Amino acid sequence: MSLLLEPNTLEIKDQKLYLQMGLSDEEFNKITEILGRTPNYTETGLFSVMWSEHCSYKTSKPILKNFPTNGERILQGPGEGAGIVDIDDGQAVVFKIESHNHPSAIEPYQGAATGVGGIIRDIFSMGARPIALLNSLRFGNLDTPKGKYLFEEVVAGIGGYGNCIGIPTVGGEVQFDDCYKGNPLVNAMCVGLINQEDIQKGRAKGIGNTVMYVGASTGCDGIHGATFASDELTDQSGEDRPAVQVGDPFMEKLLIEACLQLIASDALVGIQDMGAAGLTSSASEMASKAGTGIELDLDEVPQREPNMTPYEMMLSESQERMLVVIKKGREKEVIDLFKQYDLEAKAVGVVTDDKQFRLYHKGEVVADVPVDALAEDAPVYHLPSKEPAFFREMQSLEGSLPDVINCKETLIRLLKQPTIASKEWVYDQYDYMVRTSTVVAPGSDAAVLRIRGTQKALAMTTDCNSRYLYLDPETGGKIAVAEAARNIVCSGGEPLAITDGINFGNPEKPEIFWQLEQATKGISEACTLLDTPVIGGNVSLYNETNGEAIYPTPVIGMVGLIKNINQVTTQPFKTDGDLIYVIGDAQKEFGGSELQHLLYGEYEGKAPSIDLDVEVKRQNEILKAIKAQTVASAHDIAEGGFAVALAECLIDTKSLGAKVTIGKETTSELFSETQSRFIVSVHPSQKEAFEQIIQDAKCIGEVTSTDTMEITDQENNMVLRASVAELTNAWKGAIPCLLK
Amino acid sequence: MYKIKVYVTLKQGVLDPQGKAVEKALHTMDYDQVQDVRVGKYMELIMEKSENVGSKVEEMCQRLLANPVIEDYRYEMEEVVGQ
Amino acid sequence: MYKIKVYVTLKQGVLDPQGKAVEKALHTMDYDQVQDVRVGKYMELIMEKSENVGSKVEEMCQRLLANPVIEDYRYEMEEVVGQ
Amino acid sequence: MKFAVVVFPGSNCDVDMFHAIQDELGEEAVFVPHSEYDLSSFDAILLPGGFSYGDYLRSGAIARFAPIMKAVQEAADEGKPVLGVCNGFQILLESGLLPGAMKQNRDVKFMCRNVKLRVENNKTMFTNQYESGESIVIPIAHGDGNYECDDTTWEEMIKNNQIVFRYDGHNPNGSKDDIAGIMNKRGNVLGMMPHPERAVDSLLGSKDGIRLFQSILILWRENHVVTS
Ligand SMILES: Nc1ncnc2c1ncn2[C@@H]1O[C@H](COP(=O)(O)OP(=O)(O)O)[C@@H](O)[C@H]1O
Ligand SMILES: [Mg+2]
Repeated sequence: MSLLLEPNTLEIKDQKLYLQMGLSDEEFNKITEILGRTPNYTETGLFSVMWSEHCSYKTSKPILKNFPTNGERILQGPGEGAGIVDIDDGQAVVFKIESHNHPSAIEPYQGAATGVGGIIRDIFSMGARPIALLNSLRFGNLDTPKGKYLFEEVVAGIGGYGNCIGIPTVGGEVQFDDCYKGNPLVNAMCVGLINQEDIQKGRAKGIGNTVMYVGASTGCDGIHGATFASDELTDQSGEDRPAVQVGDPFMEKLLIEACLQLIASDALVGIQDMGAAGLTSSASEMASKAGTGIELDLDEVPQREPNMTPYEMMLSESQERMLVVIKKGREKEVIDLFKQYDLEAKAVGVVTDDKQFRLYHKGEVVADVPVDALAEDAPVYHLPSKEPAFFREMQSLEGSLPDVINCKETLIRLLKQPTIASKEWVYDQYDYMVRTSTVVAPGSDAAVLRIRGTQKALAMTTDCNSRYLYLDPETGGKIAVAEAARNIVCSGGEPLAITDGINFGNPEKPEIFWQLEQATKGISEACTLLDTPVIGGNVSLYNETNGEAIYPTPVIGMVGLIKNINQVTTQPFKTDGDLIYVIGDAQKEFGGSELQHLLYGEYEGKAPSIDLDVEVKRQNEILKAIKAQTVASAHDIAEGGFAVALAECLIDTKSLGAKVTIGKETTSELFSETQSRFIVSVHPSQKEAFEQIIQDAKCIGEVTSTDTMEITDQENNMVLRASVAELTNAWKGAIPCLLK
Repeated sequence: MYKIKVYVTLKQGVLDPQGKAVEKALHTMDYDQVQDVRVGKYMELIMEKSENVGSKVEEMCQRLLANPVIEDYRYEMEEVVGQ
Repeated sequence: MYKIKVYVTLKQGVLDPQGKAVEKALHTMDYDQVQDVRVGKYMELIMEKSENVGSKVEEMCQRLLANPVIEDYRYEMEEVVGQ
Repeated sequence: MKFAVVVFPGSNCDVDMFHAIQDELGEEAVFVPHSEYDLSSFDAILLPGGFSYGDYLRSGAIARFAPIMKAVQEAADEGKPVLGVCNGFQILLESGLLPGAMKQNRDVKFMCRNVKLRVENNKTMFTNQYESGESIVIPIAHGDGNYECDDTTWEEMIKNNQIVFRYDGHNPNGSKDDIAGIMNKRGNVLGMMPHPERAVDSLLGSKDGIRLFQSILILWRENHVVTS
């Protein structure tokens, strides 16, 4: 592409070329008004990416502002690269989740890999050492070659990046439903550790300071990625070639080490990664937040291809790049520092006092716009919202009891459902042990990492059951947060805060916008009651294929603090003779359940209800019981209900079994997905102490050495009897078998 | 029987970290004459003789052997005497 | 300027896991005519014109581009007009 | 005893190796960058796992040309213990310090899990604290662990007792003769795919790896006391 081909201002205006870049007529007019003239091609490009939903949150802002974001431990809420939470002793944990859905739909390996690379940069740009990765994935059912291909390649891409860079991938979740067939979801989360004194913020402060570019050179890849992420996928999306980038984890590994070393030096003033909208967003946001301006000389930008235009350079989303502002006169030091890692640092601009974003190319000014206009003044839309008729209809349905004929066969079939089945096939491909701090590996409720040199550990998880949100977004939103917290609590952690990955359809449809409102309302309420503020997140809208939206999928990433490593608890039963307790009663709740899907092939009715006060009380009690060292194992009851959860407690134990008695209504007792329930095992010596703390825990049986799961009813009739081996085979064999 | 040789290379403009790493390594080994390296894949397939081999190969390249989003491919077919 | 095309393949008799995986995938996609797949590397090098290009390339293959313990290599050189 | 932990660009188990030596073995460990030329002040050389140079082209292929590798060769020639784990093993193969080569895993997937190993030769400077035939649990985490060599090399290794570890029971990656770790003829260079440095603390599951480092230390102490 050469400059000569670039349209002039007149053409942009008259032929409405801005529409192709994703700007509306009104937005274009507003830009013209701000500038007092028609923008040129490069400037139009700058606005189009900065005003895209991905960068500006123009439609989701009014909703996100309702999230609770403050708390005693919160050091940094939403608005920076990532949020930060105090974990005592001058230390803090930094985490964030980010989506890479659209790129992954088109080039699953690289799409997923670069998603991981991007979120890691968000973490170390805050000054933190990345210590763990998690992910949250959604695919269509594994019944087509394309579906299998997407799943296999996404997993390989996540592993490929994380393994190479040497950050353990310690947890995540995968759900399969056909609404994700054409639009898989790939959300990656990164957790970092920092000393509070080292916290960095992306600020271009100090007039006259030098702006430096570090890392990989800029190519024509990923141009308009942010705009692309803010649009629906169509069958033609494969042609959007430039929106796909290739990642280089090796380069990023060097970049992390070099940047963390730079952060320790007082030459650094500000640092930010070049994520979505690359050079444009990092430079303009850093200036806007600092109340300064920035001038860049684009001839100095390292370029991978000859004759790149300013438009291409500014919109490129080439990976593994960072922008840093350093004290004037310290350039040489920084260049030498990066050279040690075989990386180039290049001075590309200066901080100015006029709050303008000014770009030079071949000696000419090619763009000159107010920084705030780019970073702050994007229009905010209050979109219309409408409750869908579908919701009323679902709410009006009387929940009925599914017809289960053979309990054992039903359980085996449930264990084989890919959403329930073991994800060992997935995490076997992730190096979850590197850095030798993973105390609880994938496979239990939450992953746990020790913090070297302390008694502390961090528990972390990602969760969301979007079927509940499909039926009832508010309730489903609450459940997503509550479930994440349950996983943390079952591992012995105190939930600290969440990051959210909001994945929805096209918000311009009032019914979708309504889902967004309801879901975030539910999340806010749960976060308030569970005292887990939102410290950051990501919004991915327009997740639709040929007009069909995905289920609303607000993924919750949660981190908890374990003050004493002795309190780490896991889900498998430990010892023959331990007592098995269940906390919470099963109700006849099957809306959105695995059983409903298994038997009827669809989800309908009401989502399971949730009483957040009960939830909070139970979680507090369990944590108390764990801290009092009365609990041998703990596991929450989730998809598939009690029977599945009990099976999960037996798998990977050393030949243990269980013998329990359940209530009258066997189908509900075994398979209902009633919320706020747990299975806990307790050594007989701790019986009294435990029951003192959790008074409504019901002892239903004990752990045996028989290698079988036996469930009887009140009259001592056998309801279900299965060997742990057959349960294990069904559960572990399912995904490999589906991929054959 | 056919022997098919498939060559898969990254599209122009797509980052080739592998090629860059090899190039750098060759430079440190003092092969300064090397100006550019691109790394791709080379595959050999043996296929039974059948009518539409050409279109099958084309299809396999599109669907599996290459990812047309970031890769180019080309192939050569030659008839060989079966063992 | 020279353009060198280097082909690296696993030695005859050395089992090729990647080839086997591709073969299996093609079979599940119903390309039953495929009888064998071998996967190797294809590299393109651009080199400045110099006297002993041939022996340099030979050396580079031996030392870095292929691992002679399990791999074979061959290459083609062609003179191209520099940009 | 002073251990060098060699760091190549892209090494990522260097820190784990360091902690295993310093915190669990209680000896001195020092990071030595790939650009150094001298290892003479060290008593043992450790090449850690990771993805040196991104594992581009072939794992270990580029690292082999790093300046430090001459010093590693010298250390090996002097008879010092040289241990390569995972990527370190791959580098030792590529550089010819150990025979054979590595291919992609049989299933062409990266795999991370605990595996059972059988100690085939406990009369080495790396395994004298294990029983012969003992089964131990050590994690693996690799994509290219499918060991390959020609039959002559293999017969030679068997004759010289160079096969130190085999996978016990299930062979995860398809390696020839279930080989998980081999040493040179002289017995002072060991390469293994499993990560002993990840199995030194019961908090993380297994402690079976610590005895490998203890073996090196104990033998060194014996010789050291005798010679000095
Ligand atoms: N994509 C993934 N990556 C890593 N680990 C995963 C992934 N999916 C599931 N897991 C792990 O498998 C275990 C079970 O996951 P899940 O069924 O989602 O549990 P829960 O219902 O308790 O949240 C967890 O330890 C989880 O971290
Ligand atoms: Mg759970």
